[in-house]
Amino acid sequence: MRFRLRETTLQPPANLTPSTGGIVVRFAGDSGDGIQLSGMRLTMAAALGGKGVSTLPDFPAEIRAPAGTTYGVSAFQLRVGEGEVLTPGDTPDVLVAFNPASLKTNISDLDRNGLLVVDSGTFTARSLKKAGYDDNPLEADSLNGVRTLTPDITRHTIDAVKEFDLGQKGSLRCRNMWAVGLTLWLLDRDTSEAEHWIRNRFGDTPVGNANLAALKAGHAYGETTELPGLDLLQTREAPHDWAPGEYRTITGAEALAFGLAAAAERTGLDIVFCAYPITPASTLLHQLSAMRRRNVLTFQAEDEIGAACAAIGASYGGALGVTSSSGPGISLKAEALGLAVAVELPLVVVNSQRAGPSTGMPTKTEQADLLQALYGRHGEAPLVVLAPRSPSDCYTTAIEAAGIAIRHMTPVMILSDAFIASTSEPWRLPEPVISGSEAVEFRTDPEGFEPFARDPDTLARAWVKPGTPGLEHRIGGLEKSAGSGGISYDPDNHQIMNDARIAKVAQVACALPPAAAEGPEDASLCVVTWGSTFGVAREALAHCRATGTVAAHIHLRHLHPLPANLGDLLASYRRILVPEVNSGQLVRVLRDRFLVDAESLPKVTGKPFRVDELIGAIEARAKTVS
Amino acid sequence: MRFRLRETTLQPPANLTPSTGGIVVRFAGDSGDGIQLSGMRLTMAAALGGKGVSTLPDFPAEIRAPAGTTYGVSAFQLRVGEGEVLTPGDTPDVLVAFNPASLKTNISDLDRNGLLVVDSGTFTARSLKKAGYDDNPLEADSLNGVRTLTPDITRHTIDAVKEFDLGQKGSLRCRNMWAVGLTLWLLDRDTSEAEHWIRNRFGDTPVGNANLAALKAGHAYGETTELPGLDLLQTREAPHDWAPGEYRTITGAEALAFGLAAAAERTGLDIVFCAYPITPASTLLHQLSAMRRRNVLTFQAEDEIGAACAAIGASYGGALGVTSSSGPGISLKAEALGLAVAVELPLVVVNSQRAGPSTGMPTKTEQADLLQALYGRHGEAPLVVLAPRSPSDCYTTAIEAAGIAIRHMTPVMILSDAFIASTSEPWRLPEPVISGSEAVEFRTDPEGFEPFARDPDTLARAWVKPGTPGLEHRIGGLEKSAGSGGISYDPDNHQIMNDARIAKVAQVACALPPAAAEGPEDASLCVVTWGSTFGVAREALAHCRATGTVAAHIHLRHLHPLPANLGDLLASYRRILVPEVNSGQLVRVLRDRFLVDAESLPKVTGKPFRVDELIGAIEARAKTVS
Amino acid sequence: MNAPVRVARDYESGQEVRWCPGCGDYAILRAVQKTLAELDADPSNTVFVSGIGCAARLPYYLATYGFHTIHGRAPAIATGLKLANPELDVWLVTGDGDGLSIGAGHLLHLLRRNLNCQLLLFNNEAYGLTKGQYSPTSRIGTVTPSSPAGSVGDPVSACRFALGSGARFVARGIDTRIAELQATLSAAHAFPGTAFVEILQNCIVYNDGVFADFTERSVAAERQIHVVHGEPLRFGPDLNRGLILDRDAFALRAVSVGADGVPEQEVLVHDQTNRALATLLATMEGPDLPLAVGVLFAEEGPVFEVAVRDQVEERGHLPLSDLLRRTSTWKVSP
Amino acid sequence: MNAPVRVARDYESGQEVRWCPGCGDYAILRAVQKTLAELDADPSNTVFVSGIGCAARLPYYLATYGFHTIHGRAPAIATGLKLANPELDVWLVTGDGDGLSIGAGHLLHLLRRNLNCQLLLFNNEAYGLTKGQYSPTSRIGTVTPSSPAGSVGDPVSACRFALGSGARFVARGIDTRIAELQATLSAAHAFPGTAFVEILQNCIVYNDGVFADFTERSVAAERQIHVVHGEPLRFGPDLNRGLILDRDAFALRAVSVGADGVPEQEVLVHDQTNRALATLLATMEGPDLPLAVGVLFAEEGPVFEVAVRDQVEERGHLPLSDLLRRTSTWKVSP
Ligand SMILES: Cc1ncc(C[n+]2csc(CCOP(=O)(O)OP(=O)(O)O)c2C)c(N)n1
Ligand SMILES: Cc1ncc(C[n+]2csc(CCOP(=O)(O)OP(=O)(O)O)c2C)c(N)n1
Ligand code: SF4
Ligand code: SF4
Ligand SMILES: [Mg+2]
Ligand SMILES: [Mg+2]
Repeated sequence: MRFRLRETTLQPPANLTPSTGGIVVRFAGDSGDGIQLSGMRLTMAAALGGKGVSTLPDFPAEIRAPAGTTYGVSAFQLRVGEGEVLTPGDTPDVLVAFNPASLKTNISDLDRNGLLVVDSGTFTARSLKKAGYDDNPLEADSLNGVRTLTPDITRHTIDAVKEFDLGQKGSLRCRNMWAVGLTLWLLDRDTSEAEHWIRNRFGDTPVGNANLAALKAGHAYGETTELPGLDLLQTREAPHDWAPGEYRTITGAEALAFGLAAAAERTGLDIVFCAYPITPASTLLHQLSAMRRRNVLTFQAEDEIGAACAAIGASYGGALGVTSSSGPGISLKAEALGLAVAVELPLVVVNSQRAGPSTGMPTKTEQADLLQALYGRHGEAPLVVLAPRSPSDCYTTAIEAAGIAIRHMTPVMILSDAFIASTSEPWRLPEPVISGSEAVEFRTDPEGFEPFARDPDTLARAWVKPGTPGLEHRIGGLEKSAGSGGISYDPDNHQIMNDARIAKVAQVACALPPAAAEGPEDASLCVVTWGSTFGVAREALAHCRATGTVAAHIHLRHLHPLPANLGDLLASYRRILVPEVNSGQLVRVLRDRFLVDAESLPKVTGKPFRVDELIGAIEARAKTVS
Repeated sequence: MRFRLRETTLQPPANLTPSTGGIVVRFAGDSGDGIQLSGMRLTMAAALGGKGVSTLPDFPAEIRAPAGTTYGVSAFQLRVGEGEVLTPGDTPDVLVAFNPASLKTNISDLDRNGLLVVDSGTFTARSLKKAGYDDNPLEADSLNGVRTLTPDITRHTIDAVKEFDLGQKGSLRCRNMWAVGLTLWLLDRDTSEAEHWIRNRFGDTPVGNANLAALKAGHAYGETTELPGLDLLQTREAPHDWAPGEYRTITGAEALAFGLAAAAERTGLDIVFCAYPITPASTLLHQLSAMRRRNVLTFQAEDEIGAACAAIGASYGGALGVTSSSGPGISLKAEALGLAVAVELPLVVVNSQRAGPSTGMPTKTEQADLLQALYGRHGEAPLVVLAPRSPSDCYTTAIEAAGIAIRHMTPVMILSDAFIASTSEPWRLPEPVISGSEAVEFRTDPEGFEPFARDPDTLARAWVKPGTPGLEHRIGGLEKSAGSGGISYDPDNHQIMNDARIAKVAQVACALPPAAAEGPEDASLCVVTWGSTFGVAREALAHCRATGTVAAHIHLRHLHPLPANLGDLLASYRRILVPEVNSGQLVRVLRDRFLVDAESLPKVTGKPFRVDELIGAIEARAKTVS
Repeated sequence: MNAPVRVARDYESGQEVRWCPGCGDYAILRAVQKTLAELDADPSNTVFVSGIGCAARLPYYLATYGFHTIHGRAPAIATGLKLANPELDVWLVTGDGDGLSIGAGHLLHLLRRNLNCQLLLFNNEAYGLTKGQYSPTSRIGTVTPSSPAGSVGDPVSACRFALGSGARFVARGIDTRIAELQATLSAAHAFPGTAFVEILQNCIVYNDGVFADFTERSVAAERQIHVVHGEPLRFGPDLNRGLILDRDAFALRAVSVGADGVPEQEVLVHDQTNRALATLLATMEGPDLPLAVGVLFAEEGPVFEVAVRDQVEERGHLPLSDLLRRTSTWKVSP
Repeated sequence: MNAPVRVARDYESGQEVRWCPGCGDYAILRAVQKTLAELDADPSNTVFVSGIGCAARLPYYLATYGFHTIHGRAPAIATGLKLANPELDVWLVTGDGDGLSIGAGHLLHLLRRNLNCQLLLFNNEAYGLTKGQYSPTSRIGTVTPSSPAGSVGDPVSACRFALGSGARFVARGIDTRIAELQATLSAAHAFPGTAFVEILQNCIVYNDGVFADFTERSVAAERQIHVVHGEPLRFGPDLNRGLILDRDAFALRAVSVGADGVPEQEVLVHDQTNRALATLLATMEGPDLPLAVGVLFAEEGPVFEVAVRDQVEERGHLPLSDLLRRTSTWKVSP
């Protein structure tokens, strides 16, 4: 009679072929230089060519900093490789710097054997000063012998687009396409995707034609100056066999939006998405607002408390309420989430974690809200906590969260983060969603109705839409009598209801797939991760295995409740390492629940782990174990 | 140069002589019957007579329920014994029921060998019906042979006060004093304290004289009807030698108020106490408001967020900001507490825990906010958490919390609860507070000033009052550069500041007394408690020892950071039992930190543990250990 | 119109009413039940949403759907509810603490958005449920457990706040004037948008008689003016007094009308569409001016949930599979 | 009076200003610095408290004490600060999102309490810092990333809200009229109580030109009226227009004055102590009526922190040891 979700279709693929090689390119320049756009063109060109790719956009904290300042530098990094590219790469192999400020802020990241491309045309005295350079680094010997190309991109671009009469400013806007052209040459890719995109975006206009001209000129520059292709730099990897299907690239925020839309479609419910703007969560609000779907309403509330409450009101009304925020906004929702727990209504809470505490570093990433998700409400107020592992996994996670919320009449928190929300990867389009395939049945039968009677399987109470004749009843945040739901101060009843709320959430574990370890059977070291640390761990482990270091990997998607077999699984390892972008949170949970001496590998810099950091940590421990 | 607190003077006494016997009396009647007042008279009479005493008031949830209804019943329980009476008792030995409704709601609690006293004059058909009785329980055989006295208190009182012409209503108001008189007889106490109090309160007025007359008549009733004194019921206990000094009775809320006032006096700081009314925390607001002290301002804010923020503003201004709430109000403060952590200002947060989740049962007790106190903020936002163990201990806890907050420039949360706030016990008045004895020195020297430079001992930054010339600076919730405090998005700096915030709070442990176990050296079972569960555990263990069960007791006052030696101490026990009025929270922390297989004994009924529940649990485990 | 098929009793939930004996809330509950009967409201389509406080217990006593939420947040919850189902007939119940202290921000936004609902704010100038502390509407100097030396700070005028917040329907009622209150509640119900109704309510335990100055039967006629759109603003036992505009002081003045006073036609006529007049009426205070009761302001405007739904309906609704393809895709063949 | 010893530069913190080039915030910062210089404000006794938003970055750029707090809560933090130290000269900086969305509840209570401080609300009708979503002051139909089909719901009128909340000083300034803004800020500073100043501020990135209708140089004279207490409400290039009271409609009307219009003496004279007039002025909107700028309302009243401190000083201050003995005590002798 109640909604059933076919879990199995929703798990992310178990097997991956992580790329451990590939090439990392970073574009960096002023916010106005079209850096993000250029990055996307390179990404698409790579993806269309059958490569794996992972991206990392990096916006300045300021909205629009004055041109040429170091704090106004915008960057976009991508890694292209064979197979599943799980991380955007530790250090760029190629850095394309559009001006002195971007050189200054990015040069230290460049791989020692990397290639630096700078637009020498921008290295004027004035812009050098703005960037804080005393001497021109291209002249001074300050680049430490890094391989450097210094085309005057400014000049070349102006020449290339002269005929389209765009004026100085308009011409300079095409610089990024010149650089894209050159980079495509370096990457041994052709310009067809970029051409296609320019045509689509600008049509046959002077701006469009100028961009095309710049693109081709950049590519031609590589060809005519006989620059060597960068495949020389790549570790040789076998070409990857992609599963057949149709692909696109996707960010975490996009995938969450699609997942919520898919949940609406499948369940036949309207989604009422309630949020208050905040970085980095706002992107999801924007994505859903832009979708213009009849069954996904977005509501910008007056604050995060209002947003959480409106979502609860929507769920009470028979829609699926979803609320989304980051950092301070999530803290503000604590009281409202307690109400959702107490009245047992479905609710999805998306937390796009950012670096804290307090306002912290709004544009930077962190995984430091896990313990808050588990324990951050007064009283015993359990809820379900899930975390997606990659941008594309956000799609399935959103659908799964909606399903659990509805099936168990409980709030479900999704722990995404700033990194996963903005990084992108290729995504095989999912099977078409069948409208109403998981349609929810509301209770309508007055016979024997009790608002807090429980379904024996799910321990959930029935969902009743106000408007249903004969089922009029009252609910609230005061303790309720088991069954009837009337206000009760009875001591035994409080124990019963408290236990029931805990059991109901624990019950979710029954339908979960068992936790599984990836890696050699005989490993005595196991790396346990959650959320966005998945990719970097999987890639690091692939490296380790290639070099003979034995270690297994357990990645947890379900953080509360945990998979039922997890304790047994962990018990089979001598040493457990838990890398987290926080000061050690999951590790506390594992130690508490399973009394295993799991070790924390914390990192709190506002950045994801680097692959080499993890490799180092794993190798050090693998040695001592074996 | 900085504020130092002599910790050692602030610890509660290590040695106790828990009374395991004594007699438990409960008065129960309508809210208008003067039940709480009567209870206090009995308490004072016992205390003045050198007895130990512990009380438990129990108000109805409704403000003023219609007379005679079961949900309008008010009760007051006290236990009188020799030595330190740590709990108000599991079951009343004497129940004084003022009307049918109070009989109905309380009779099941009465000890099988107990004595029931009812005012038979109130057992009219109408009031029986209101209470939901079909038959008169005094006539029907429904009291199961409980020893019962049925004086017509109504009639006796009216007779006794006739001469004062108070009218029917006024005369009936003296019923409680008649009952007090009778009970004093039963307890073998004289009426002098009560007489004194009546004189003080009403002077030589008709009302005063009538109350005196009723009191004496009740006492005389016992004497003339030759009722046996109840010392017969008592377990014989040796009379207790109280430490010399002056004593009074005190509730937890009162003691917190005095402790905060004492902290203001000692430090020379103004306290700005900011709260929004909520049950049961409001009592503290009322106490402090009523004190009318020049250095303790109270501010009723527009909500709990406003209260927390005003307290932060006050601390920023150079006063000590204190904020206080319960349940939903504490959840609302999460974001503001994160700001206090980030800007590193002193702050005291008093959480008078109540039964949750959500609105829950506002008048009932619970210890279920511990994990929230530890982890309930986004990002890594550590703060100090203390819990008082008894009403009188609230005094020292408040002083200690203020000291730590100031010394380490950190928020400190005090976890009190509904039980501790309202129960009372005798209290030896503390040594007089010496004004300014722990005076705080603010930074005034501009030389080398950096807002986020740290004291090497405490790791605290300097406290600067706005208004100080030459120290103008800006602070905020964004991440700050170590030292200078300027906004910083630098990854390494974030790690440094994050680690520093964690280390600063951890550093508090250095000044803490080591955790100590009470009880036999050879015990292999250890009971670990925190907060208000102290008394019941200590008493249960005294019982156990008396009957040959061996177990030790560790009580934790410092919940974050934990005492440095706790891990070693715990390691010396084979079995650890952690009774908590929640579903298991401290137990999670112990398991996580020390990897000990501590077992939870949870209770979530809105009531404290009973001594017999703990005895049973301890005995069961002691058997299996040894 | 047919005679109503339901009577007030049909709206009783049967749950025992647990306010203090003599509390003004009883009368208001009765007025609500009678109004529902008069409207023949369908209980299954009616939802009462409340915050926390004595007032906020009201939903438990009504045989409709009810949601007793958290302190101050009923407006936000009701907004989500109406977005999910605009067809529901939603009433909000709040108090002076719930609505004007912790919940004032949400109230502002409810009012400016103009969600279609009725909001009843029980104003007893006290926090009843938490035992009598002063509230944002308490007058300066109110002595309570949290203000033993008297409260400090100007009180909020509920109706002025609502008007300043852009409310499109603002009315006032009194717990002792049930017939008028019912009429006001009916008008509120008929209004398409947020109908804000302040109800002066006596808290017999903590603030008894705080409104006695103008609710006592002996003075009621002189000290209250019941305003009606299009009617002259007259009051007094024989309607012998009226309000005029003091043009120089830009303020209202109470005068005697007729023989020994100003001529009848000088008395202002109530225009409920004039926010400026409504603001002057809302802020009249004794002893010289009567308390204004009834519908002070009503001006229709776009209704929030209708506007939101209209936007959504206008949207194209691409199949999800098309939506996924609004960016470049590529194919890998088997 | 001596000539000021400090100049605007002395109030620059030296921290690099990080607003977008061309943002209206720069002009306001300049006006604040100049005002401080004019007042010869002691930097060490001056505190700027702000919430979160582009506007709220202002304290970083001033060489005074500064506290950049959390979103919407600056009023509450400032209240605690003034209770701790009433001598400080406290300025609050907020935005239309910070002050009127998440922080509206605190703002209401700050205003009604009348804490002695100046509150500057930078109104750019947008959430700047979070990349341009509509705010509570955005006009209906504003297209932003969160309202691609246009925003829904009446905007809040900042000054009307303040007046409805009981503010005792309400003024308006514009980022393009720095001289007038400085005068307004000085008046705000002189006012004992909460001085609320709305400043219309152009967000060049997300809402460029939203105020152009009345700030563009070509129309400014016709479309703005700068009100001065006791002066006739006249405006226009040659002050050839004025405001009169339309007594029947109970509303303000803009008319031509002099030869071809109404006689001079019919023009209303600004009375900043009249809340009703201030409310009408605050809500004037184009095209028929000019935008009112300057001090719309100012009426002194009890100051919160002073009243609180007075109560405390009046109190007896028992030695703590006596306080502990205000109940029965007993002695145990050795
Ligand atoms: C978040 C939160 N803060 C505080 C409370 C405690 N509380 C309950 S009701 C109330 C005030 C009620 O006042 P009002 O709204 O005027 O209602 P009344 O009881 O007077 O009808 C308060 C402060 C709460 N339940 N939740
Ligand atoms: C609790 C919380 N919610 C949301 C945010 C994100 N946020 C930062 S500034 C802002 C709005 C700013 O708008 P406004 O106050 O108008 O300032 P402006 O940037 O336009 O000057 C928001 C929503 C936050 N920092 N904290
Ligand atoms: S406390 Fe006051 S408002 Fe609450 S029920 Fe009692 S009389 Fe009514
Ligand atoms: S986003 Fe707008 S308000 Fe913010 S700094 Fe830029 S122009 Fe100014
Ligand atoms: Mg009230
Ligand atoms: Mg803004």
